[in-house]
Amino acid sequence: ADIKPALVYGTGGKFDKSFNEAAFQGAEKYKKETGTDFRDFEPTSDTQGEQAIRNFASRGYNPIVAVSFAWTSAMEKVAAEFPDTKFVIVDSVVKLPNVRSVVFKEEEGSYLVGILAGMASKSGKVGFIGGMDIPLIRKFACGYAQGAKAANAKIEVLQNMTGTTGAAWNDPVRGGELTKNQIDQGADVIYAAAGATGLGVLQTAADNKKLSIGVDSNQNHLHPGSVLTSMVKRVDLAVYNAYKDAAAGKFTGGIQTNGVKEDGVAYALDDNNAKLITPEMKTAVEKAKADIISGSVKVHDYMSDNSCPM
Amino acid sequence: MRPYHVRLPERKGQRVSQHPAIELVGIDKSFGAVHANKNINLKVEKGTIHGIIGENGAGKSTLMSIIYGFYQADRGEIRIDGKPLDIRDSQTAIAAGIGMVHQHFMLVENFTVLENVMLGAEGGQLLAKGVSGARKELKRLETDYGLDVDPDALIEDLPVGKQQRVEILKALYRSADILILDEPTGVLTPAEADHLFKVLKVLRDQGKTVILITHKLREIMAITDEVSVMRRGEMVATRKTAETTVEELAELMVGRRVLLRVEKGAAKPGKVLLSVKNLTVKDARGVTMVDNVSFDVREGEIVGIAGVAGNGQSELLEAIAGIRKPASGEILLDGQPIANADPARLRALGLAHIPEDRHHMGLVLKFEEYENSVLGYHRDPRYGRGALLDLKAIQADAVEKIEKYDIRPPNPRLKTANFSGGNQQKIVVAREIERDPKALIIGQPTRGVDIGAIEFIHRRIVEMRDAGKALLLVSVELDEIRSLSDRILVMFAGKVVGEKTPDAGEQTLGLMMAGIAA
Amino acid sequence: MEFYDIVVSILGSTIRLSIPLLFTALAGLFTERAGVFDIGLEGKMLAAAFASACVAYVTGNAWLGLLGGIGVSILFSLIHGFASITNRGNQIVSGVALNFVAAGLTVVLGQAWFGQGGRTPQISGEARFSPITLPFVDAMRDVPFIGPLYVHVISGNNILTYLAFLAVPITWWVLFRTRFGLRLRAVGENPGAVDTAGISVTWLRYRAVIVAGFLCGFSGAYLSIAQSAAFIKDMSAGKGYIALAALIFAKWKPVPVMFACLLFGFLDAFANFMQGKAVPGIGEVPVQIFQALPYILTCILLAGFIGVAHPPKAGGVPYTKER
Amino acid sequence: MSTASVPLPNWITYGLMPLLNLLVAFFISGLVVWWIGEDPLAALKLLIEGSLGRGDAIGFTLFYATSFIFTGLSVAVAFHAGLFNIGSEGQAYLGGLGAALVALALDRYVPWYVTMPFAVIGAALFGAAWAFIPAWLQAKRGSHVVITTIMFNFIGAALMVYLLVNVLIVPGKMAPETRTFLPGGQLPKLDWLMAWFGLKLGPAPFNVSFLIALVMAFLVWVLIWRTKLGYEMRTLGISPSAAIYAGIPYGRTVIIAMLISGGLAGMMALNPVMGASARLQVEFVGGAGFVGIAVSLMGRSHPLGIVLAALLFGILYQGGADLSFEMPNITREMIVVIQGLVILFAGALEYMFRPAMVHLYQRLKRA
Ligand SMILES: Nc1ncnc2c1ncn2[C@@H]1O[C@H](COP(=O)(O)OP(=O)(O)OP(=O)(O)O)[C@@H](O)[C@H]1O
Ligand SMILES: Nc1ncnc2c1ncn2[C@@H]1O[C@H](COP(=O)(O)OP(=O)(O)OP(=O)(O)O)[C@@H](O)[C@H]1O
Ligand SMILES: [Mg+2]
Ligand SMILES: [Mg+2]
Repeated sequence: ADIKPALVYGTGGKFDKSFNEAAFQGAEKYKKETGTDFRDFEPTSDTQGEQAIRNFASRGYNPIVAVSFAWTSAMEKVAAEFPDTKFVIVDSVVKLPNVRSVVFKEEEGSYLVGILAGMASKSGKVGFIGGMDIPLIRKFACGYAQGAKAANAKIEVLQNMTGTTGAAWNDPVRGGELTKNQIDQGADVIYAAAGATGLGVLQTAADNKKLSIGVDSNQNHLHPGSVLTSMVKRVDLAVYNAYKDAAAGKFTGGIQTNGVKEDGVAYALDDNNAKLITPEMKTAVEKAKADIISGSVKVHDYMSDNSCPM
Repeated sequence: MRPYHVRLPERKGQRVSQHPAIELVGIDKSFGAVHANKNINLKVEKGTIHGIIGENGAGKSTLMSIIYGFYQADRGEIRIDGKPLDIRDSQTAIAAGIGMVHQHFMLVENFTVLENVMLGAEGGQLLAKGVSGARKELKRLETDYGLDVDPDALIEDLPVGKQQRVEILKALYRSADILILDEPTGVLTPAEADHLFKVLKVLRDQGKTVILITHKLREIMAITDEVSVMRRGEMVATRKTAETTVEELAELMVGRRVLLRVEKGAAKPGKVLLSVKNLTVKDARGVTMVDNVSFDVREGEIVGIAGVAGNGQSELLEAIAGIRKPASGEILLDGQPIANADPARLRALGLAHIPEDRHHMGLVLKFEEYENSVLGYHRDPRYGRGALLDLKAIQADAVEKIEKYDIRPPNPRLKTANFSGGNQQKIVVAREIERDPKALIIGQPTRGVDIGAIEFIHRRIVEMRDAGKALLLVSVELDEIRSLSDRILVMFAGKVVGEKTPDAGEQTLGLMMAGIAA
Repeated sequence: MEFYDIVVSILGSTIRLSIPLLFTALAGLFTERAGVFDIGLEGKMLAAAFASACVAYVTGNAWLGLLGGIGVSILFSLIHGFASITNRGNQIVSGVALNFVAAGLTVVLGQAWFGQGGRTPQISGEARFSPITLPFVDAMRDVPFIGPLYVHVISGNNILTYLAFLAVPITWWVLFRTRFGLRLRAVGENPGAVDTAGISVTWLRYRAVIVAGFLCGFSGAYLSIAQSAAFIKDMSAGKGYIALAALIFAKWKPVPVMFACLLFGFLDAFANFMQGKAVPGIGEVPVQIFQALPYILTCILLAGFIGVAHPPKAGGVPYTKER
Repeated sequence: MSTASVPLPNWITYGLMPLLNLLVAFFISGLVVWWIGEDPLAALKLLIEGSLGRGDAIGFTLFYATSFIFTGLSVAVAFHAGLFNIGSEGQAYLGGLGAALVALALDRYVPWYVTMPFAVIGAALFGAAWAFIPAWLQAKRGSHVVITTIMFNFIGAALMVYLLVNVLIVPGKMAPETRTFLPGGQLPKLDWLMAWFGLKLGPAPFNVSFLIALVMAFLVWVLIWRTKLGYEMRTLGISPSAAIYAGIPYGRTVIIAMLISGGLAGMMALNPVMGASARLQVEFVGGAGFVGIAVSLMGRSHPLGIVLAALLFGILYQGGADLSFEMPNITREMIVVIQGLVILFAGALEYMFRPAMVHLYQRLKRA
């Protein structure tokens, strides 16, 4: 069946080279494959998100994907107003029959890149820079720390959050400054889970000839030779699958959890970072991956009890 | 620009060329609706001191500022040394050898004397180059004219007399050939004024031309070679000083022969109503403006305070009116101490105040007339209940006053700015008198007001006296003081230097005002 | 980490964070000393950041980027001048208006041109001012005490940083040792004195706002093509106001302005450092306290509790001769 | 001859000149639209349709306008007393705290109409409190209220973020915001009012606070032109020296004017916090405080003018959102540009056309 897909981004903006861009890529992929065009919108403030979702719904768009937890309450409202429209929310849970909630096991992907960081670090110190200080980002941090410790029990993990409001996703200057701080403190691999702020992290790491780790999209190409790897979160698949399922009449509501097993989170390996990943590192990370899938390694989810054992 | 100093040859009284130093032809200037200069023609001969006199608001400052390029005339021509010169800005005027000491000084207060003198004539992009030259030049001017000031003193630390010296030095430093002084003696002590006149004479004898604006006929007679008279924007006459008299000039200035004598009977003073004891008032800089002044005003009398502007009268009035906090001393109204009361409370106690400056204080020019008719009394229960104003009552009240005082146009809804000066003054006078206060303090009641209105206002003031009120009158117009007051106090340098009756001669009072005799 | 290393790290961060403040506050120094209040510093900085990033991206040359930033910033200054000098409008209103125009226009144009949500593309290489390593860094590295300071604080900054510190003595020299400076200070105190000295008040004030535009161009370029590598919407993030606060804090004097900017930069750096760390005995100090501190300090100063700050006397008042 | 002191009739000063200024602002905005390669007329059409074309569009327009009436009145009241309050933004932010605390405390126990008066008071009180320190500093220490209110915007933002992130947040929730108010803490929508005009409000959050805004506009009119306090404020605003002469206490009048201004700004929070999202969120003011400056300048500080200007800005905000939705090339920030241009032309350049007007008017009068 023909569908009229729509996409609402988070406030970081479509081309954040990260989370939102991944969503865009998913929609683009669907468009390329099927020729079905989509409409998208970049809200720049919280009130706009709700209006955008509603605008799409009232204009007959279906399905409507909203990425970012920021639209949770907006989605709760609008999805109830339009029970016949199919909605997808990413990174959050909305319990309505016409809403599919896609969440990721970020702790697992972060664990994998944590292992790589732990092995790549010469100083025994690795860093983490988060965007807005929310449980979701602490979840990234916690998984990362577990992975780094698994690779090197004596490793020290430095952690900083950029801020406490939405502006924290969009503050590369502060991101860069925090990175420099961590480098000064001895960190030589820094993982950014901070949306567009991460661009500043990666930039500063490259400027200082240190390693960094990207997030959400594959960011290895941004500074080849400096980005160790990226924790890829398949937001693109969430978007792509939503459209495909809807077109095929197979759209289902409910919660979808994507972990390493579902290929929802992964570490990125491509030409840009092939030289940085030694065979031993590759072996170790692949083993960890297998262990997670098999269940022999269980990565603690920060959000399960709002605490991190590290 | 000319080099910053060219020493002129000594040319005692000799004429270099036959052209006048300045010639004005048909100068006309309006500020919005105010026609400040009307078709002015004037010749100022070289090497002379030329006086210009006229009442407040006659347009003297405006005319001088046009010559100096500060304002631009709407029409007319300026000729310097016989040649027409288009003076678009002060730079042109300075280049043409014109210097001006403004009525309100144009000095940068937190600069040193040297910096002020150099400003605009620095002698190069970098200051360092000019500074030593400027120092030397200042030194020379100091010895030549006896105009000594410390070049490194900050302006704000100097007394006004010295500040004026800086202004004169500024002009001389730019080697002005024509020096305009706008009311220079208003702020000077007699000794300082005498010194200034000596300097001016030296300048004239060197061949420079001086234009001197003043209110004081004594000064005109003492120093000028020629004198021109302005009245209401027009140049009414020019005379050789030697061929005129004070009486003639006075008549030309005000446009009538003798000042109106106010019809009034003898005063019947009652008990003391307003009493000032050992009052001292300081200004914002801490300079003592009123110095230990004491006097009483009784019911049924008008006490006039005479004095040269700036001798503390304004501050005295403001202190009594509650606008300025006295530094020490007592003020009693009907026996009650009021030295620390605010204006609102003073009004409630029955003290009304006609301020010196109606535009600045007495009126809110953007208000409609009726709104100004209650300024200061707006909290009176007659004009509203509770928090609300009763606009109907206020307007009715305003209409009543308009009729009684013949305020024109008789429209309470007209913006106050659109009334003429005289009518604006009537609005203030009506408001303050009609409240039927116990005591009334009055500053410059008729400044810039036409003769008809002056008469009217004077009559009201005398009526108040006859109704048994206590009135304190401050005016720089000695004639006004003499014709209205029952007793005259003379203020000089912040002190009351003596008390006279109105019969005291102008001479006597003038000397007292100059601080010479008591 | 050694205590001294922490100090060095924070100092390095302080320098980087205070540079945009320093350029901007010096810009404000020029206009406000000339009697033109400038709330619009924020907008000029933002507009310059955008223009610098655009030009640098297109030409691939950081210096051209800087030039572009300066040009746009001066244009904004001229509008401010036109409104507040020529038309004698309210200077504060004009500044506020320009802040809005800059905040909006940068995003509108950025989105229209690059389609990246108001961001410019990332710039790299020659299009960016990169850190410069000063000579003898390697030799100095092991010198105790001075070494780390030289390596991490003094060396390793980009050229604009050094220019900012150079701008301080130059500003001082211009204001207090040149004819232009004398006149500029005079016109902020008493424009009448300047006018009657035969100097055009209008032109003088225009020159002051142009200099301010020039300096804001540097701060904008620093933000987008030195400190980071792209323009991001609202990237000035209130720095213009902090610079204004620093200017007041420094009582409109060049060298104190530098120290005030360093202080405010330090507060920011220290807040970054303290983030997530607990102070013994107190616990974790909320970063918001550090964020608010410059503003609180400025209010305390304005209240006259630590020495009264007298703005230039004629500041904020349009010069009119005819009422 | 200088034209500054030539009087012009009110219809020119208050009608024609603002209109002219507005037109120029719009014209330049049109040029910007054209510059980025879109059709300005098509954009204008979308803007008007998007703001006035449907019931819910009108609802959103009025929703935005409600906020702007409050902040516009806030700026205007201070302005009449000669104070430029740039702090409405921060005062509104704090006002949100006041409203939210009331709603959180009462929503379980009482219906909305009982909560509302307390919320109005709470919002006004907190807004006024945030204006108090700058007011006091101006009144007693002579610190310029423009600078201090800017500073207080930032201090207020830091304080609110701290409170939301550390104190008011629902544990475990991502976004720093309070819990959702129960209906007892929400202001109902004005569907019935829209229904009078045969319009369907739909999801637009147009709510009771609009009526509160209109009441406040009326009260401000009474305050400024019908009360003794208003008379004193205007005197002080036009001529501080005349105010001293008239015995109007400077400090008291400044502080009261700023408290009223801050209170009005604080009340703005009722609209988004209790009328729309039913919770207190970070940055919920979203620049409405600054829009108030434009609204007040545009409306010549008169409540009627402010209501009209607020409607205009409501149209811009809603229409602009719709426009950016339809023409993704024109982002929402376009309205920020227009807003800036309106402030520039209606505020800083308000007299640009005056000399020309005076000449034209004088020629007209002569003819
Ligand atoms: N800048 C101005 N703008 C508008 N009106 C002005 C201006 N300067 C002077 N006037 C008006 O022009 C008229 C002449 O003023 P001017 O200052 O020339 O008088 P004056 O003779 O010097 O008076 P005084 O003796 O009081 O100094 C007055 O009505 C005054 O109000
Ligand atoms: N400050 C002002 N602002 C606006 N208009 C003014 C102002 N001063 C005067 N006018 C206008 O100029 C006209 C002339 O004013 P001016 O004070 O010169 O009158 P006048 O001829 O001296 O009258 P009077 O004899 O009553 O003093 C007034 O009627 C008024 O409309
Ligand atoms: Mg004069
Ligand atoms: Mg008159």
